[in-house]
Amino acid sequence: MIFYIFRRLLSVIFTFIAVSIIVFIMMHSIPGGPFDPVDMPLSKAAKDLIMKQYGLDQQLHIQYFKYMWGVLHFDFGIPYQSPGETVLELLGRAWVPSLVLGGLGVLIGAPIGILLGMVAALRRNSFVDYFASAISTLGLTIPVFVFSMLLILLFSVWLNWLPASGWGEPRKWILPIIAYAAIPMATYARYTRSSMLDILNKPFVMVLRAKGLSEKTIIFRHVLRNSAIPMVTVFLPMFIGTATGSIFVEAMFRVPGLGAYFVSSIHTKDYPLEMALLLMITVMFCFAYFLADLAYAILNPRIRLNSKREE
Amino acid sequence: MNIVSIKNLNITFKQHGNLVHAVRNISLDLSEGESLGIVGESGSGKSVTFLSLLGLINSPNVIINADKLEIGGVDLLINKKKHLSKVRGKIASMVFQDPMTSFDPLFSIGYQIVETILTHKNINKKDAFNESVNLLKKVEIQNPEKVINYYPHQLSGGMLQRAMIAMALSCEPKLLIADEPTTALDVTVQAQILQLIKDLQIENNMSLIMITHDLGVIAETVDRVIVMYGGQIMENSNVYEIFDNPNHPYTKALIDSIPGQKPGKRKLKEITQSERDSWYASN
Amino acid sequence: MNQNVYKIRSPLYYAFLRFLSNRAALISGIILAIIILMSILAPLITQTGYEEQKFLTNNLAFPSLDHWFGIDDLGRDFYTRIVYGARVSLSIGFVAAAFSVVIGLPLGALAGYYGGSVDWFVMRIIELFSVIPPLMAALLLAALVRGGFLSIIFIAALFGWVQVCLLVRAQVLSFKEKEFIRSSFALGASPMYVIFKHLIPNSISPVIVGFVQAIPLAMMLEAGLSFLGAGIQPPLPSWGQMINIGINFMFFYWHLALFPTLALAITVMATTLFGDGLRDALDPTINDKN
Amino acid sequence: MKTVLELNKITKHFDINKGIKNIFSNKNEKFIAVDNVNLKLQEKKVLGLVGESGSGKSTCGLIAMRLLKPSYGNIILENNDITSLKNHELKSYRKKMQIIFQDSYSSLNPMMTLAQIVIEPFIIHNVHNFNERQELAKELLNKVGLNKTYHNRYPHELSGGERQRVSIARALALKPKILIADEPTSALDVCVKAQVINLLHDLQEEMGLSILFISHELNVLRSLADSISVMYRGRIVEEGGTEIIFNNAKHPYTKSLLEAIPSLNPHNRKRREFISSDEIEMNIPKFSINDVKVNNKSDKEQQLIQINENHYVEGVLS
Repeated sequence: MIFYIFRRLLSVIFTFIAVSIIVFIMMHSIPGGPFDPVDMPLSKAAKDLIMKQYGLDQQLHIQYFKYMWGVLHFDFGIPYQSPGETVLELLGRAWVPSLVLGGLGVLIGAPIGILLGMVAALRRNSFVDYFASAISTLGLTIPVFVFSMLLILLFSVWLNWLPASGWGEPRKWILPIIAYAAIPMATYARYTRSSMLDILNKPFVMVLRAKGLSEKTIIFRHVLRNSAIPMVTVFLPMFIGTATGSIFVEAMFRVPGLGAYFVSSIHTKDYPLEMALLLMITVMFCFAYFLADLAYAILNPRIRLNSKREE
Repeated sequence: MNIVSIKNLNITFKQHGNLVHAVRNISLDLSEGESLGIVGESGSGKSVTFLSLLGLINSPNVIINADKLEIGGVDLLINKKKHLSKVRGKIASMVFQDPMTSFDPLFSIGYQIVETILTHKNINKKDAFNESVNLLKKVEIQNPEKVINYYPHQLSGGMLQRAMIAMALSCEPKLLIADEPTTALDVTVQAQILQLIKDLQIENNMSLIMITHDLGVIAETVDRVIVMYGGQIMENSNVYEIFDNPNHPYTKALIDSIPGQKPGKRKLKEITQSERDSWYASN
Repeated sequence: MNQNVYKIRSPLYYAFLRFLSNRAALISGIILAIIILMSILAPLITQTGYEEQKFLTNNLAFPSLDHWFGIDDLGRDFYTRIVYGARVSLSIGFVAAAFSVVIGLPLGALAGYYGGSVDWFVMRIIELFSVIPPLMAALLLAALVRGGFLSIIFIAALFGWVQVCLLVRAQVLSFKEKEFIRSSFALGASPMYVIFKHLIPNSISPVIVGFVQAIPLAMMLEAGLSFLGAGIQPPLPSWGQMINIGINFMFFYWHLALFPTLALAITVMATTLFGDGLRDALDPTINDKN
Repeated sequence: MKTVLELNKITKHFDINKGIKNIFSNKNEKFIAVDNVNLKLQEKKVLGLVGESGSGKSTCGLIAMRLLKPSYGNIILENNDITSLKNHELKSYRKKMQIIFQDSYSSLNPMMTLAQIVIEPFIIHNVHNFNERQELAKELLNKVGLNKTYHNRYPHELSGGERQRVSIARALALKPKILIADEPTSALDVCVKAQVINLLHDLQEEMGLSILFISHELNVLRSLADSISVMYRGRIVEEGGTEIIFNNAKHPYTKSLLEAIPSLNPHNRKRREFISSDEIEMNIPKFSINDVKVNNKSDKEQQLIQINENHYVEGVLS
């Protein structure tokens, strides 16, 4: 067991370093620097002073090692756009809206999706089945910013029930949360439906019926338990993906979350913020997949109790 | 009193457009304590007949109609759901072909047997657990206390099949239906399982329906034999009749085509397509 | 088997029959065909080029009889721009999907066939791609290559090949164990013979499915990047770009936001449903519906 | 009697953990599938190789066909050792030896017509021109009882028995001397099984084939095999003429196999005594030197003791 965990941790570190190198090189090779005359009319001398102060005049690899050294000590540097705080403080502040809206989106979307998927699997070819399939297809095919646009047009522009944008009092949260909830709901609806159908066609379900178990017991005690395993392993990566904010939803609804900061950090070439954002999310994805595999191994007795067949 | 009586059972499947008649007006009766063998090639409808008896065919496009369909006195034609729950697992229970896929992989063997007992008898969990340990003993599984907590993937095919038999007998059913119980097992294990089923049948004075394609299994375990082909019954007589002087040509052909009966390398009897067409159309 | 003339039916013929029976896929296939036709015949079915600002006088006019989708903020006929937008979106989708297959197919086949270190290496790359947040990385890349038609295709292909590679690898892995591969080795066939005569012909379905499923992904990525201003640069019309402009006029001139949104949604949905239909038809083992 | 194919001291280990992604234990156990097996296939004879699942019989078949590398031991095909030949060197030998499998569906490429499948051997060894190949394909399909309407049909349109005939036709295309049949009839229905057995019977006589017939059904081997080797947990425990094995088997495992065959006569039903695997290992037959053929090689290696003209048993020589 430890051997496996150790191997996975090694691959997480390897990925972290690989991503950091790739991103660092890409970032710095984007033409133009953070303090170009185009953005800020600065005299040559003043610009050199700032570059020196942020260490941007040094050679690329030295900058990289200095940066990584800082990362080891949890010092992600100072964001250029708001020098008053450290990158970590900014991220802490910026993550709240993404976490709240994205998080709630998943926590609302996923259960509805599971419910829809279950009913669709049990009431095959009924109205609910077609409705669930339609919802899941729509959710997965329409890009999120298109969906947000339609939400705004419908609820803000024409029906005028909800404010179109902004972050603040909860009334403004409703539309973004619906936008966030679309993909988790659609994914889980389709996922639950196909995994339940798969289990329902398995031979052991017929044996359960032959034993005289009621249909209800079979569904809730056996079928759900079996189809839960794949669903659990999908949840964490999806949660991370949504709770770190989506660039589109935050752009459409003017939410000052991680996505918004990322877009602005690219335009202003705010290297420390950009690096920190990308690395943080990448590491979180790594751990998400790792914990998902672990959960799968623990939940599935075939792997947990991996012993030879008893003669 | 007949434990099973079926009259003119017809089963048809709707497969994209055309109708497939899997079972064509089958009638049979089985008295208490009697063991009946159903033999036939794959596709002869032998399994479908009894799966439909216990309502285990749940595909939407199947049509089942019969004049009479009764198990242990329970009429399964009228309000099937309620009556079926009385029959399944209590009056009649089933043992299936592939033990490896007949258990829920996420629950231990013990749990799945206790679950069956608790469905039909309202006794507390502790007694149900002890009962299931005894059941495992009854089906000759060594150190049942340990095996009861094993998961299906930890047991061999033979052991799992014994556990399935134990599970089927957990509520003292009057009828045991075994659908090709030993086909997926090795020859030596098959002989042990067949002997076990035979002993348990006599011990509990249970009626047995043994569905198989292997005439050897028939010769070893049952008293009466029904030969099925193309969804119809070709012959229905006691086991000695079938082997000593089979009267339907299909039964004769089945017996003659079994290899290894006489010493020395020899060719076996083959069935021609024209013979098959004539039997299919016959009754 | 009756002796009369027996119609020879290849497995693909039955796949076609299964596809026809899937109504949703059929309808979306037709819609997709219409959109493709529309974008090819764009010059014929539109009055002006997508750049001509001939209607500055009644700028931002609402949809009317002669201007079905109205006029946009720069006095151009909006219907023309939407039609040309289809051309951009579809061409990026198809070309990027083609590149995804060009990259994904060999890698998938090699990883599946040779296994061992080749497979390990390919899977580590795929792991790397699945861990980096796709859109953020795409944005970074787009900024690097200053947007534009070819660079978007490059980025879309970069993220599209993973799907095709996994599909082909899974198919090759499952077929490699099949006995007909062993038989041809037993006959003395060389690995190359086995790959080209047996493995690739049997991998048609994952390749087609991978290709068709890569198209909507590429379209969505293009629209997303253009929406954020890092994709297709004006004056070349792109639905994502139009949606971005549409937001600003959303409250008063709804047509600027509605039409590109609907266009993108319908095209992407039609392609996805068509892809799903193909997948179910080509691989009947996945019994999803009935 | 000429030996056309010989497996000499063949051994095969599989290590358990490399296969499945083993999370919970990293100790590396070795599983011995085949343990020091010697087999001799005589010319124009059928050698039956019987054993239960997991006895390693199919592994022997794959090793003999050089589809699986043995961990130890060598394969001698018509007196030349082909154990470590490279692929191109091996190619000419491939023509002499062919294999058919149990799962008839997965032994035919679903995307190819039956004619293309049967012609494939000619393409690989590029013999005959296009017309000859079509003609030969028709002839081969006819020989296995599939008339010309089957010529360009696809595998998914055929029944199990028909598909097995096609793989036999393909195997015989290059007129091999040796055919390895890995349980070809196990998955077939009784009547279809009889047809395939008869087909193999005729082809064996007509083409002078030597067949290594691997099966877990002793009764199938009784109607087809000249001699039978019994495999148990990776090793050969008994070998001899078919009727000798059937009538006076000596090894406890062979006896338990024979005992387990259901008799086709309800009159002689009897209760059987079953012995466990440890009991089999415990009472391996013991023989004293004098009442056994003298030419037993005394080297410890030789596992099987010859107890009479065509009968070898695993045993202890005291």
